[in-house]
Amino acid sequence: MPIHASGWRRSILPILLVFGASACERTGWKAQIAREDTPVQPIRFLHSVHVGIDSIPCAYCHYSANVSEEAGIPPVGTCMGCHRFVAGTTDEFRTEIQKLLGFAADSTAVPWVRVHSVPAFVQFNHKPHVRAGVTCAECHGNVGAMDEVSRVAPLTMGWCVTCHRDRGASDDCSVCHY
Amino acid sequence: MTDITSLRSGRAQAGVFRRVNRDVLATLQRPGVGWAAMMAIVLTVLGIGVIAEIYQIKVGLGVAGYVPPIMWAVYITNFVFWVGIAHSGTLISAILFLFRAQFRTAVYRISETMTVFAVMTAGLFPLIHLGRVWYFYYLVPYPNERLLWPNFRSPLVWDFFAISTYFTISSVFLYVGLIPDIAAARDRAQTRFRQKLYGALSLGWQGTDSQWRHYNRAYLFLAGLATPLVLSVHSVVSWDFAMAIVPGWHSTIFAPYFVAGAIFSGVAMVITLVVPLRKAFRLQDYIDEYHLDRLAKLLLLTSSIVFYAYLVEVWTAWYSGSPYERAIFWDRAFGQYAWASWIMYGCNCIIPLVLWFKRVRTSWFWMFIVSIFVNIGMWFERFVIIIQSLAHEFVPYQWDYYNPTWVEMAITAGSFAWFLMWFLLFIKFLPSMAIAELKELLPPRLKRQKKEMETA
Amino acid sequence: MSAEVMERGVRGAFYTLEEAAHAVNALEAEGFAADDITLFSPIPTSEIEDELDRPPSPVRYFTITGGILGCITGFVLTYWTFFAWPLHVGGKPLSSFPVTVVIMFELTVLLGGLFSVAAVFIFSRIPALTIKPGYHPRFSEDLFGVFVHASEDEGKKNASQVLSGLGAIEVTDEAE
Amino acid sequence: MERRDFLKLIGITGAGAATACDAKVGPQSLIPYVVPPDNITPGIPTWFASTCRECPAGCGTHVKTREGRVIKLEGNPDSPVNRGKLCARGQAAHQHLYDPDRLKGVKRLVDGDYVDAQWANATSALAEELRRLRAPAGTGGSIVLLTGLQTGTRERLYDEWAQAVGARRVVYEAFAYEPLLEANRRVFGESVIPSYDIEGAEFVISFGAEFLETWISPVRYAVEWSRMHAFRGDDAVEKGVFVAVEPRLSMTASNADEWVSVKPGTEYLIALAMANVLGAGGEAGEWTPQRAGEATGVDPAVIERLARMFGERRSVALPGGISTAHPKATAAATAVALLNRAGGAVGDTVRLTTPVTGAVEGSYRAIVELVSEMQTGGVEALFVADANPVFTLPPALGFAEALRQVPLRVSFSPVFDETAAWCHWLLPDHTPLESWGDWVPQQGVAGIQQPAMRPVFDTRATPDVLLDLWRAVGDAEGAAVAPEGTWYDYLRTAWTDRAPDERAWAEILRTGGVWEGAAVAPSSGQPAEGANLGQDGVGAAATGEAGSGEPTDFAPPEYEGPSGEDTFALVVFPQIAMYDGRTANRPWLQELPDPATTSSWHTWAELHPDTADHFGLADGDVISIESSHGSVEAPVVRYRGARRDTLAMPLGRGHDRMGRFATGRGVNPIALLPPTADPDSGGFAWQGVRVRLARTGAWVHPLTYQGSDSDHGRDLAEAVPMAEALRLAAGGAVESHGEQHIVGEDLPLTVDRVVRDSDPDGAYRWGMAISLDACTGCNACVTACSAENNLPFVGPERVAKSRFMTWLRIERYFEEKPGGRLETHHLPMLCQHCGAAPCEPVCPVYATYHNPDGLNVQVYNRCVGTRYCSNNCPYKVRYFNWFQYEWPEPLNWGLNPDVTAREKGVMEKCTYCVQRINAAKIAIKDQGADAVIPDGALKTACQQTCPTDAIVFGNLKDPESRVARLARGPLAYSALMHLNTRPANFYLKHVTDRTGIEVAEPAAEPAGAH
Repeated sequence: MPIHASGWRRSILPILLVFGASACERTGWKAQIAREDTPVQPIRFLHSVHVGIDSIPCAYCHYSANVSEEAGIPPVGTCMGCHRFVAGTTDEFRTEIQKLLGFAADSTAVPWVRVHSVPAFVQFNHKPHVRAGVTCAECHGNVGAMDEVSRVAPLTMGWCVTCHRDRGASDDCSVCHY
Repeated sequence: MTDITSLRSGRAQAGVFRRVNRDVLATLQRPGVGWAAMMAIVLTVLGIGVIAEIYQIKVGLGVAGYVPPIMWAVYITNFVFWVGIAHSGTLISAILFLFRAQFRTAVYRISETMTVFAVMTAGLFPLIHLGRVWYFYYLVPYPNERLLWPNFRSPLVWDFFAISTYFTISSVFLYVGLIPDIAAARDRAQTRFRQKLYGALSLGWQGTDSQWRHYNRAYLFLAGLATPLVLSVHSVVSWDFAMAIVPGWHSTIFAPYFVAGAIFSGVAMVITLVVPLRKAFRLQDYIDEYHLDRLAKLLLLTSSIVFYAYLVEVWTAWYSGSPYERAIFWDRAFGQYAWASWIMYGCNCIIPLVLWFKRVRTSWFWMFIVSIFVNIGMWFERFVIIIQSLAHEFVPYQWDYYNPTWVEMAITAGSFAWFLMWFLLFIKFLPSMAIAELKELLPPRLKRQKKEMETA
Repeated sequence: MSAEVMERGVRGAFYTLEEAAHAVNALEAEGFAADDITLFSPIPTSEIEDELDRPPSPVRYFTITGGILGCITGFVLTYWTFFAWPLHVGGKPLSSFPVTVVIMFELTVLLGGLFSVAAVFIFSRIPALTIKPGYHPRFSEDLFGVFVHASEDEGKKNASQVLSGLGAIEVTDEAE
Repeated sequence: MERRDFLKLIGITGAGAATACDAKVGPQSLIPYVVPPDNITPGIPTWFASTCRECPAGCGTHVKTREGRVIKLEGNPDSPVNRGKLCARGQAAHQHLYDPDRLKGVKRLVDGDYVDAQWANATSALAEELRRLRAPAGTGGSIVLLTGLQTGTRERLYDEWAQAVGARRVVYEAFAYEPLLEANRRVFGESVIPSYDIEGAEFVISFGAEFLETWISPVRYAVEWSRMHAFRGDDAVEKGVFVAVEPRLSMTASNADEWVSVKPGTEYLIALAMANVLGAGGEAGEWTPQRAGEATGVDPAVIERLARMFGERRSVALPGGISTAHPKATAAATAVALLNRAGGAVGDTVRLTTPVTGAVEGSYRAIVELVSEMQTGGVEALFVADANPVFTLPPALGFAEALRQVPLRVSFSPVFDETAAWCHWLLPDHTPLESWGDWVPQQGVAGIQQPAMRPVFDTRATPDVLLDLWRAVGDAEGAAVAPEGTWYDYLRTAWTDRAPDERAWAEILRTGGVWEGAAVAPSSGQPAEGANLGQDGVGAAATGEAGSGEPTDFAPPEYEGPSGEDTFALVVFPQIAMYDGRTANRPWLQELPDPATTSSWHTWAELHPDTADHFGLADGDVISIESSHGSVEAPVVRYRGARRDTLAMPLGRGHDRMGRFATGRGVNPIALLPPTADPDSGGFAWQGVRVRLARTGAWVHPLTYQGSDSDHGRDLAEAVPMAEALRLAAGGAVESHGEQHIVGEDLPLTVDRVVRDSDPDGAYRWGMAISLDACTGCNACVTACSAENNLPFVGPERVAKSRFMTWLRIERYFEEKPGGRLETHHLPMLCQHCGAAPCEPVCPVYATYHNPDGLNVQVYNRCVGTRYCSNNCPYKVRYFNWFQYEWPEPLNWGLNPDVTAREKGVMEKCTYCVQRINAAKIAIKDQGADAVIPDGALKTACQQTCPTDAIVFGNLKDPESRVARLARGPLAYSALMHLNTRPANFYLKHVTDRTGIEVAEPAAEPAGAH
C-alpha cells in the first residue's frame, strides 16, 4: 500500500506563485507611479532654462506661495511679459513658444498637468512653510536642473512628519487633516 | 509468556479498534445526494450573502438598517454570537481534556471544528461592519510609512489580538489533534485524490513512540494554553461593551457573564450539530445518551449562571441608583424592545428549566428542540444587550428604534451558510471523531461490546 | 516494501500496547540500542512513556520560551507605540500598564502555542518526506508494532525470536 | 467697474476647489488664471459686502468667495438691520445660486414644450409684442408687470418701465401684512410699519407675531430680543420679560417666559382687554378682562396681571402677522396699536418715524382685481418677477385658471416654479448673489447688493432685460426716455446722491451700504427724538381719532367650515426655513428641523397628544384634512405645543414644480383656504377655516429628529429662576442641594480643570459658553455650520432613519411646570471637546484624539468606521457617513475648499471650525512667532451667525476672554456633568420664572424684583 507522505510538497508551489505574482504586480505598479511622476506637459516648459540659466526666482511666477496656501500658477500674461520678445533660440524652442503664443492669443489658460499633489484630505498650506524658511527645493527638488519637472520627494505622510519633527514643527494630526 | 486471556482480550481490542476505524472513516465515503443537496442550499444562501456584502461595500453601510444612535446592530450581534458558539468547542476539547472528562472524547472533534469555523464566521463580522473595510489593515500593528500604530487602549485592538490568537491556537489545536486520524485515513484512502490529500495533511505521521511522546506533551500544553485563552477571549469581547460608558454595557459582571453565556450557547450548538450528525453517520454506538446527558447538565449549569447574571444586572442597575441604568433596564423589560428581551429571558432562563428532568436530558428529540431555543435565545441576548442599550442612551433627543434590512438578514443567513459550508466539507473530508482517542477511551457502548467479545 | 525503505530490520505486530512495550523493553535488555527500536501505536496513550521509561519530552522548553517571548513582545510593542507618536486619548496618561496586560497575555498564549507545535514538528520529524521503515497501515488501525533496526542476520534472528516469544502475532523481516 | 471686469476675466476652472474636494490622487489639471485679477490670490478668500434677498428684511451680508466662487455668507456687522447675524435662510442663500434645477437659459414654450432660445431673440420677440400691445403712458393698459415687494432702485426701474411701455404694475407679496398698515393708518394716521424697539423695552408682548422666525425682520428682532431678554450671569442686571399670546406654541412663543394659549383668532381680545385695564376706553372699553377671558379661554386674572406689567414697565406690544391674518386681522392689529398707545409705548418703543419695509399695501386686493381682469380677457400680456402667485394664492381664487386667459405670459423667475410653468417665455433672472441691486430695509438705511461671482448659468438680470425692451419699444408718449447703459449704470446713477464720486462708491461697496438714517435702537431707555406722530396719537382719545377715524368692530372672527367633534380650527403658519415657499428647493433648508416639532422635508399636521390619543393617532399616521375648499393629506405630528381644539400646518411646502428637492415634498395647506380677505385691509385671510380630519390608514415614518420630548430630568437642559439667577450673579453662594454633590475629585467641573486638558506649554484651550437663555432654537447655526463644514444633506428617507448629518443640533425639551405650564428649553448640542472624551480611547486607530489645543480631533482619513466612538459618546454628537453623499452639480461649487469632503464609511463631527483656528494661527504668526490670537478675532461659523449671541467661542486659557468669564459665571454648568467627561462646552442655564405667576406655585421661590 503506497503511503503518500510527501503530498504536502506540492502545495508549496502555488503559494510561491501567489507571492511571486503579487511581487511582480507591486513592481509594475511602482514603475507606473514613477512614469506619472514626470507627466507630459502641454508645453514643453523647461525649468532648467528659466530657473537654471535665466535665474528667475521661483516667486516671480509662483507668486502667492508666501501669502497663500496655493503657490500660484503663473497666468499666461506672466509668460508673455518676456515671450513677447523672446522667440526661442532653436526650432524646438520656437515650436513650444508658438504654442504659448497660441494660448495667449486665444485667452485660454494653459492646461498644465499637476506634478505635486497631496490627497484631498491633506490641507497643505505653502505660507507657513515659506515663512519657516523651508526652501522650495527641499520639497520640489532642484528644478533648475530639471528639464521637465518631476516629483523628487515622496510626499508621503512619513516624509512630512519626519521633517516636521526634525524642525520642531507640530506633529499634531489636525495641522494637516481636517 | 502470553496467556490465553490476554490474547483473547487483545483480539477483542483489535476488533473494536478496527471497528472504530471503519465506522469513523465510513463518514468519509463519497458524498451522497443528501449531502450534495444540503451543500447546494448552503452555497446558494452564501452566494446571496456575498452579493449583499458586495452591495454594501459599494453603496455604503447605509444599506443596513442602522439608526443612529444604534451604531452597532445585527453584525456585532452575529459577531458575539459566533464567538460565543466557538467557546464551548474549546471548553470541551481543552478544559475537559485537562479535567480528564471522558465523555468529551466522542464529541470533542465536532465541537472543535465548530470552534474553528465559528471563529472564522465571527471574524468576518468586524470586517463586514467596518465603514471602510478596505482600510482594515489600519488595525494591524506593523511598521508603516505613516509612522502610525493602532491604539492599544481600544478594546477593539484587544479584540483583534484575542480573536486572531484564538483562531490561530484553536485551528492549530484542531489540526494537531487531527494528524494521527488523518494518517489513519491516509492508510485507508481509496481514491488517488484522497490519498494525496491525506498524504499531504498527515505530514508523514506514523505514530511512533517518540512522536506520541512529543505529541502528547504538546497537546497537553496547547490545552493548558487554550484554557485561559478561551476564558480571556470572551472576556475581551465583553469588554468591547463593558469598557464603554453606555448604560446597559458598563458593567463589571460582563466578563464572567459573557463567558458563561458563550459556553451555554456553544453547548447548545454542539447538541444542534451532533443530533443530526449522529443519525446521518450512524454513530449511535459512539455518541449516546450518556454524552447527551452530560452535555445537558453542562447546558443546565450555564443556563443557571446566565439566569443569575440577568438577575444581578437588574439588581445592580436598581441598587446603583443611576437613572440611566435604571431607565435602560426598565425599558428592556417594558419598552420598545420588550419583545426581544422576553424572547431572551424565555429561551435562556425558562425553557432550559426542563433540563432538570432526566427524561428530557436523555431524549434526542427534546434536547434538539431545547438547543434550538437556546441558540435563538442567546442570539437575542446579544441583540438586546447591543441594540436596546444603544437605543436609550443618555440624550433623550437621540432615542430611536432599529429594524434590520434585507442586507443584514442576507449577510446573517450567509454567515450561517458559510459556517455550514465549512462544516459540511469537514465532515466529508476529515474524520469528525477522534479515532485515536476513541480507541484509547472507549465510549460505554463500545466498552460493553469489547467485554462481550472478550468473554466470547 | 517500497524503495523509500532504506533500512533493514525486523518488525513485530502486537494486539496490545502492554505486549509491544514489553517487547521493546525485552529487546533493550537483549542489547538493542534504544534508538534502533521504534514502537508504533494507533492510540496516544501516555502510558508508552512510562512503559518505555523514556525521558520527558523537551517540548516544554519550547513552550516556556515562546510564552516568555510573547509576553515580552506584548509589553515592548504596546509601550513602544505609546511613545512612538504620543497621542492623548480620553484624558488618560500616555503610558498605561493595564492595557498592555491584554496584549501581553494574548501574545504569550499565541507564541507559547505556536512554539509548542513547532517543537512537535521538530522532534517528531514531521513533516516527513519519507516513511520510517517498519511502518504498516494497520499500525494506524488496530495493531501495535515494534520495529528493530538490525542489518545483520544474527541481529534479525535474535530480534525475531524475542518478538515472537513475546506474543507477536506476526514477525516480518523487512529486508526482504 | 473693476469687479465686473475681473468677473469677466477670471478663467477659473475651480482647480483649487476641485483639488480639495476630489479624492483622486495623481495627475490633475492645474489651470491658472488667464489674466490675474487684481484682488484675488488663489487660496485666499475674497469677501463682498452685499444684501440678503431671501426675505424682505434686507439683512446686510458679507459674501465669502474662493477662486471666484461663493462659498459662504455671513452677516455684515456694520448693517444696522442684522448687526452681523443671519438666519438659516440667509445662510443657505447660495444654495439658490447653485440650485441644480435653476433655469440654465432662456426658454420658450413651443407646442407645449419648452425649447431653448437666445436672449437676443427673446428681447426682440417680446419687444415686438410690447409695441403691438402698449397703451399710452400712464393709462395702465393691458400689459401687467406683476412683481413681488421691491424697494430702492429696482422698484423705481419697475415703475419707470411700466410707465414707459404702458404697462400696469401689480405688486404682490404673499406675506404682505396689509392689516398692520391699515390698523396703523386707522390709529395713528400713518400707513406704515413702525420700528418696534424690542431692545429698549422691558416687557414685550407678542400677539401672534413670530418675530423670531419670519415676522418682518426676524434677525433684527432676534438680536434685539436677546439684548432685552438674555441673562447670562455676567452682570446682575435684571433682564426683560417676554410674553407670547398665540394659539400654537410657535418657536417664538417657545422662547416666551409665559405662553398664553388662546382660542385661534382671539389673541387681540387680550390686547384689547389689557388696553381696557390700562384705561383705553372707547371700543376697547367693552372688552373687560372677564369678557375677553370668556372669548379667549384665558383666566381674566392673567389678563389683568399682564396689563399691569405692561403699564408699569417700558413695554411694547407686537401685532401678529400671518397667524392673526384672519377676517378680523385689521381689528387684531388695531387692538395691539391701541394697547401700545394705552401703555404709552407709542413714540417710545413704537416709532412711526422710522418705518420698516416688509408690508405691501393692497397686495391681495390688487391680485384679486388682476384675477378678475385676466378672467375677462383684460390682460394681454403678463410679466411676472419675484413672485410665485400660483403657489401662494389659494387655488379657490382661480389665479392659475385666469392666468391661462392671458395671451402672453413671461416669467423672470430664476427657477421653474408653479407660476413659470404657465408662462410662454422663461427669462431667468440672476440670483441675488450674481446681480447688482439695492434694498431699503428701513427709512434711512440702504444696503447695496453686488454680484459676488460670475453668473453660473446663462441668465440675465431682469432689469437689464427690461431696459433692453424699453429701448426696443421706444418711448411712449410722456414717458421717460429709455436710459442708456446697463442696469449697473442705472443703479450707479440712482446712487449718485449717496456716492457722488468713485471713492465714495468704493466705500459703499466695501461697507455694504449707507446707514446714515439708521435708527439702531438706543440701548438706553430714552424715547427716540422726534417721535411726534406717535405722541400725537397718544394725546388723542381712546380709539381712531388720531387716525382716520373708522370704527372698528372687535367681535371675534367667525371660523367658517364644518363643525363637530372631529373638526378643528386650522392654523397655518410660516415656518422658519420655508418662509412663503420660495426657499423650498434648498436642501439644507428642507432638511432643517423645524424648531418646534423638529420635523423636516414634509408638511405635517400638528395635533395635541391628547387630541391625537382621542382619535388613536400616532406620529406618522396620515390623516386627510378637509375644508369646504379642498383637502390635503398629511402625517400627524403629536406636539405638546398645539391646542386641543386646533390643527396646525406649516406653509411653504407642497410644490409641484421648482426642483428636485421641493417637488412633491409635503402638501400645500393653502389649498384648504378660501379666497377670503379681511374686509378692512383687503389682506388675505390666512386663518379662518375649520377643517375635518379623517384617518386614511396610511402611515409614513415620522421625519422628526427628536426622540423624546423631555430630558427626563437628566442634567442636560438646566434652568434657574430669575430671582435665584440674580442672587447668584450678585455674588450669592450656590445653595447646596444634596444630589448635586456628586462623586469624583474633579467635580463640580471648573474652567481651571478644563484648561488643564491641553498642552501646558500651549497658548490655547478652546471652549464654548452657550447660553440657553439666549438660544431661541432658530437653527441659523445649523445651516451656518453646514455651509462652513460641507455638511451634506441626506434626504427624507435617511432623516427618517435619524441619519442626519448636522454637527450641531438644537435639542428641544419640554418641561411641564406645576399648573400645566409648558416650559421649552432649546439646547444646542454639539461636540463637547471633552478633556476626558469617552470617544477617544475606544478608537482602535487613533482617528480621534485630544490635540494640544484641547480639541477633540477627528481625522477622517484615518477613520475605518468602527463607529465605536459614536456608541461611546454620551452626547451623541458624532455623525457617520452611511453613504457617499452627493452634491449635484453645481451645488458642489459651494463646498468650502478648506474642509475635506468626507468619504462614505467615515465618522465626522464638530471640529470647532478647526480650519478657522488653523487659518487664524497661521495669520497671527505674521505678527511674531509668539503672537496669540486675540479674543474675539476668531469665531466659529455657528457663533458668527447666532442672532442672539447664544454661542461664545474662545480661548479658555485666557482668563480675560469672554468665554472664560462666562464659563466661570454663576449660571455655567456642564451637560451630563457627573459623567466627568470634562466638556469644553459650558452651558449657561436657562433663566425662567420671570412673570410673577410662579409666586402662586408652592415649589418656586418668590420672583422677587417684579
